[in-house]
Amino acid sequence: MTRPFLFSVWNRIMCDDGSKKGIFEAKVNSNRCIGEGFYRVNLGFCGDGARLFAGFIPGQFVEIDLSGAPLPAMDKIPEKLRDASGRSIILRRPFSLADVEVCGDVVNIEILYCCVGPASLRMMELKEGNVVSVIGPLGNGFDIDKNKKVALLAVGGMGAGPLQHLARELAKIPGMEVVAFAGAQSVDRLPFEKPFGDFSARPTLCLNEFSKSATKSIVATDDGSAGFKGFVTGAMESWLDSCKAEMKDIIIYCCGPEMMLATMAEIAEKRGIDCQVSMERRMACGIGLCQSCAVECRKKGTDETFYKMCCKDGPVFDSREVVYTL
Amino acid sequence: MTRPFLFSVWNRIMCDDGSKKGIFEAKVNSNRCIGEGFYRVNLGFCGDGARLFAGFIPGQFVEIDLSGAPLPAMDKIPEKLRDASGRSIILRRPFSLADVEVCGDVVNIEILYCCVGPASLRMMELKEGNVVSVIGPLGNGFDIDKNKKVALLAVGGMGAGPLQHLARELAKIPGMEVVAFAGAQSVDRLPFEKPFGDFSARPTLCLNEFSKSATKSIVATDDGSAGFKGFVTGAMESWLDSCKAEMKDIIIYCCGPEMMLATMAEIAEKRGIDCQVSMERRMACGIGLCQSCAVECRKKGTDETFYKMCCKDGPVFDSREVVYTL
Amino acid sequence: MKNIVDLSIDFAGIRLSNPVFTASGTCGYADELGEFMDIDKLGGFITKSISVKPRKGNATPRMVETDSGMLNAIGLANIGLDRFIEEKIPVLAKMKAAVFVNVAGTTIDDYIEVTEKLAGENAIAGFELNISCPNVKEGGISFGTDPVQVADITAKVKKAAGDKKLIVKLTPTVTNISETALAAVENGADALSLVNTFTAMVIDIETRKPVLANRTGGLSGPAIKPMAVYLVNKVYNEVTKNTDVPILGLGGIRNAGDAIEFMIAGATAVSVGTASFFEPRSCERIVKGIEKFCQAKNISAVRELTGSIE
Amino acid sequence: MKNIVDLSIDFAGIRLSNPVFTASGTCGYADELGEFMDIDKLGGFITKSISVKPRKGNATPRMVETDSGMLNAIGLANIGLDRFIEEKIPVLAKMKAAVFVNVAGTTIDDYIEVTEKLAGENAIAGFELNISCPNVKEGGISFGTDPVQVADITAKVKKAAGDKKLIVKLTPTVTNISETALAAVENGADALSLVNTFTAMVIDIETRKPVLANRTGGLSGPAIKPMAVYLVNKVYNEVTKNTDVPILGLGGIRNAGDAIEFMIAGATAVSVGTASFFEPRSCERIVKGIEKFCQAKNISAVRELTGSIE
Ligand SMILES: Cc1cc2nc3c(=O)[nH]c(=O)nc-3n(C[C@H](O)[C@H](O)[C@H](O)COP(=O)(O)OP(=O)(O)OC[C@H]3O[C@@H](n4cnc5c(N)ncnc54)[C@H](O)[C@@H]3O)c2cc1C
Ligand SMILES: Cc1cc2nc3c(=O)[nH]c(=O)nc-3n(C[C@H](O)[C@H](O)[C@H](O)COP(=O)(O)OP(=O)(O)OC[C@H]3O[C@@H](n4cnc5c(N)ncnc54)[C@H](O)[C@@H]3O)c2cc1C
Ligand SMILES: Cc1cc2nc3c(=O)[nH]c(=O)nc-3n(C[C@H](O)[C@H](O)[C@H](O)COP(=O)(O)O)c2cc1C
Ligand SMILES: Cc1cc2nc3c(=O)[nH]c(=O)nc-3n(C[C@H](O)[C@H](O)[C@H](O)COP(=O)(O)O)c2cc1C
Ligand code: FES
Ligand code: FES
Repeated sequence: MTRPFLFSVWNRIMCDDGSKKGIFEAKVNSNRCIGEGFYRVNLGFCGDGARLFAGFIPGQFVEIDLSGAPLPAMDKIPEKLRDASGRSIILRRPFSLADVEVCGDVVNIEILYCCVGPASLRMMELKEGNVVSVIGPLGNGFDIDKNKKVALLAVGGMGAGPLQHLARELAKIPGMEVVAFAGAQSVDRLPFEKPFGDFSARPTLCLNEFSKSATKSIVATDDGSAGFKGFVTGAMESWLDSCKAEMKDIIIYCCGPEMMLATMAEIAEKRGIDCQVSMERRMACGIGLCQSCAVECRKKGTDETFYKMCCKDGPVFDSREVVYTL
Repeated sequence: MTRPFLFSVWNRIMCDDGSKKGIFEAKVNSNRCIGEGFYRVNLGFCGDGARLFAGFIPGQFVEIDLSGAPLPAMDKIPEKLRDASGRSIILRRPFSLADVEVCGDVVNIEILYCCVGPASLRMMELKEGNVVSVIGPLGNGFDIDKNKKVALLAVGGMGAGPLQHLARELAKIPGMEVVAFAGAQSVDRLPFEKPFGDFSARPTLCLNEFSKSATKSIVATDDGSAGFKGFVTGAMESWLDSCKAEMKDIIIYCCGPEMMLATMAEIAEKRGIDCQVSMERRMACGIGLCQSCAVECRKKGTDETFYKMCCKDGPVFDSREVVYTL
Repeated sequence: MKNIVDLSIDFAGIRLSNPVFTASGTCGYADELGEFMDIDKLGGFITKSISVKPRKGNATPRMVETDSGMLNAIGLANIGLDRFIEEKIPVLAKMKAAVFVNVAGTTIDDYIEVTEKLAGENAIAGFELNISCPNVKEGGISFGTDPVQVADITAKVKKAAGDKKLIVKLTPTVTNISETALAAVENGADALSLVNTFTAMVIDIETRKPVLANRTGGLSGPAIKPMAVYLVNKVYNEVTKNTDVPILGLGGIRNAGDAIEFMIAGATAVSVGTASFFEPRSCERIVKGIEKFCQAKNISAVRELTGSIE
Repeated sequence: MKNIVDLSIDFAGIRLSNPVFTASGTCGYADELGEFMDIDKLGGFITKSISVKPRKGNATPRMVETDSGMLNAIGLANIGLDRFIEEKIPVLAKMKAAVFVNVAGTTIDDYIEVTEKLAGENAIAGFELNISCPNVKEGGISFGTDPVQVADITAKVKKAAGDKKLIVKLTPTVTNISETALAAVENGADALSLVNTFTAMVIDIETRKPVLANRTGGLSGPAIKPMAVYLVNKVYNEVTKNTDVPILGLGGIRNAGDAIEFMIAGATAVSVGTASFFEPRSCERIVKGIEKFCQAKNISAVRELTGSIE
């Protein structure tokens, strides 16, 4: 993959000391609940942090220290997370960005997150004015190929964040058709702000977050409570079946559960479509020190495999190189 | 020591299930800084908690769970506490009460505290409306002897809290003269609200917290920056030298560093004055389970010693029975 | 409608209403804990260590907190055998939970004496042999690290215990815990209790002195849990799996999830120590939490969890 | 005016600018860490374990967080000796810190081969012998628990190391660490590094499977600090005190206070592992913090701290 250095907004601006990432203090601008268990937090950077984050590429991520944040009161913690919530955390946590906004000297980033354990529960309690330590920008991010004509986004779970960010950047490319496929078990598990657009028409331009960047979005729910009944992968296949573009002009970007990525990779392979997947791994450091975040990859043209590091070599990989862990 | 059950305000009111202590959720009413590193937090109880805390005896204490509270931002933490502040805490912390106020169905308690480590630093960040888990009332508390005519309070450091509480109760006894001796290294280390009263006159009724309950207070500072130059023990000795009351009519109540308690115990012994000391120990539980909080005591009339538990048998002891650890 | 879960277990031939025990030395003789929870909700109760003569315990400070844990060096402070029989046995007799007396000593004869004197008490179901206390100069852990000594003391105390059950409590600070576990099992242990605390030290950098008067102490609490789970699983796989000797798992348990983790690793029952200090209702809550978990997962009997690791 | 503190130490005959090392396997080969701090501020640098052949390491997940700690089962993933010499030695040669190559293998010959091949490199000051990794099936910890094997491997690798220094890294999971420490010292170890991680396990109660693909992993981080301090102090008192063999203390160090605690316990220098993951500037900050502490306490040379426990 080649890095699209031509895109001015993505140009990596360096710190005074020349480094491309750093540890910064960010101020919490807002933190709000957008649905049961889903939140969006907005963090502001100034100085070197602002300069580096202005060049943030969709798909890159940050590592946030939440060890000093308060635990929510027990009655705010979902019962099944209560036991785990008491664990004392020391490690930072990786989060992708859903948005980056440059406002003069200040750069604000937005994270879409879901409460699943001790760190993300603590994140819920961040209040306007709190300060958190953030390491970033980290990882490679999605590789945008301007020569493609159609970009399909396969969104599962918290993949909604980075793919919203990506959609906005793709929309800037003249002539690029962008369609987002967002899946969840049921309509109330969709990590988007309510009210949604009109679900009844399908396919329909219905998720506000995507329609803002003029991106069509198609919803798939396992139970059929909204949009296409079935998986996101099914929704995309049926879209592809009736699509007129040549396969070589299409690119698929995926972010979601590994199972979805694996299926998406198969579909892409079968149809000869380029596909990039954003992988998740448990990360102790996020910066290449610990080798925790191994992603098994194929050595081209052989059966041999080796490990790449999700935090440094990823989190975005060519869908063909990954050996998925299911 | 006999428990002054006659005093109606101290009557232990029992929980519905008959127990005399319990675990309660308390709401933070306020939490404010009263001097560098000194704070007063006010907590409100209702229901069973209110009923039990209404009967709180001066010198008793509570165990507060601060493990879920946030760590202050690094720049708010004094440099020499920064390393220790990162420690993940699991145990509750013991705190005495500086005040108990019954307001209808609600009982508010006030704690005077000082930031010395990870738990007390977290306490600093409690905000109005936060909820904390509190176990109490714990320990025996001071034993008030109505037959005495003069009560002298020797206040060192955070001993200011419980002795303020005690002073208010003593002031209710007709004919009881109460004098508080408060010591610190220098005037800015006195854990009282500024502005103080008039320091120039000595001895003088100068600390607002004590004057509220019509208690004379005498300040001693090691460096002479206010009041008597020297230790609290010296201030009290010179007061005793010019005092006209009979020694058997005097009682001394002490709360402060163990060194001060030991000197006070000697003074009391020498002059034949009754003296009660409130001891501090590292406590893992505060409720008699762990045996962490051993206080070495003399077996009456022998050289033998044994351990009493500070949390259950104390924290208030007869000054003669304790073998001080210096 | 919620399905009914059978929480009872068979523990070395004794039927317990549920698999949750208090850990020795962390719940006194039950009176204090009783102020906070219904102690009849316990499956088992293990007393503070009892020795022949009363022990004052170590000098103060005896405790210091560490990251997600604590060190203690109580030093087996206890009221001694005679007062125990006189004052505590009558109280323990009223408990519904199976009561095990934790026995400590400095010589094998000490252990035998305590065990023999108590073997006839109806109030107790059995003994827990403490050969793993790191906080006393003689006895304690020194018996527990050498398989030959473990074998010897287990056999002798088992004889003294008559028809009462004998749990042997092992120390984790050995090269291969399966060797000491096997020595105990082959010499009559009816159950194994693992683990006791890990030897550790905290130094005050201002005074350059160890914080504990005893210099070293035993580390307990959530910090040690992953090591304890590993050791339980190791002993289960290598020693007890094909026997009827149950493991009482402990070390850092503070909620139902932790307890279930120990059971999946191979424990038949679990003990709660340090967690009772900061949440005196822990044991009761853990029993409830285990029940809820089993309901949610359609597990009809809690004993199915034991050793169910994949 | 602040007094000047001599932060330099003599470490097995090598003069280091300060007593702070990175811990093996937690700072790669220095390039990544260099993005966050000035690596020339380090006293010593220890590489990830190097084996003769490249190693892929274990399957994923390789890491799981625990209370105040983490388990890893990386499995000595490394680029192998040849690529190390070709790609990394030139980079390491530019470092001001003394560089030690951590050596791992499955047979004694493996260890010897790596050591011999690197013994002539000017870029390196010496070796750290990893006979304490709990995350590989063969080799690793199996060499480190038996004093006889420790003696044998130490003597042989020492010979292979020529005039380079040899640090032997010990495992904490033994009954008596002084025995393995003594075996190393008597057979030519120039320094001891303690401790490596503690074997541990986390089970996912939903799937009933161990979280780590390798099933078990090594526990590191603040949770283990009090145990590591104890072991350093024990080996210092029982083995190294009256020798000129320094101890490199590690296990849960995350700030200057922790580092000083290890030095007071008996360490001449300290290593920082897990802390660099959540605060990549830890090493640099610790060096500064130690200096400030010495200034405040009027300690003119940091080496005075070593073994100053009362
Ligand atoms: C590159 C990257 C980008 C991410 N971006 C986002 C984002 O934008 N929004 C968001 O909500 N989350 C994101 N995540 C996931 C997020 O990091 C985890 O939800 C978070 O670490 C959970 O921490 P916790 O303490 O709350 O829960 P934990 O107790 O750490 O974990 C809760 C559950 O999630 C699982 N889990 C945790 N971390 C991972 C992981 N990395 N991979 C697979 N399973 C895991 C655990 O097995 C456990 O069952 C991202 C992860 C990565 C690696
Ligand atoms: C019965 C009782 C009543 C108390 N009342 C008050 C009060 O009203 N206001 C108040 O500010 N503090 C009070 N304390 C002290 C308070 O409990 C400690 O300051 C608190 O536990 C410190 O916790 P930390 O995590 O902030 O610091 P830690 O890191 O736990 O301790 C910081 C320093 O204080 C020392 N220390 C901590 N606890 C104790 C102890 N119990 N005895 C002796 N030294 C100790 C430690 O050695 C360490 O050097 C009381 C203690 C007891 C036992
Ligand atoms: C304060 C304290 C006192 C203890 N006393 C004893 C004891 O008397 N006998 C014994 O066998 N174990 C004793 N232990 C060890 C515990 O029973 C238990 O094995 C250990 O604490 C690990 O469990 P935990 O992490 O749940 O506390 C004690 C532990 C603590 C913390
Ligand atoms: C992710 C990770 C990888 C490690 N890899 C190695 C290694 O390759 N060789 C080795 O000797 N020790 C290795 N260790 C052990 C550390 O060097 C150190 O001994 C241990 O983590 C304790 O220190 P800490 O608590 O500061 O991390 C590793 C530790 C971690 C956490
Ligand atoms: S998370 Fe540490 S190397 Fe990727
Ligand atoms: S603090 Fe536990 S017995 Fe007193």
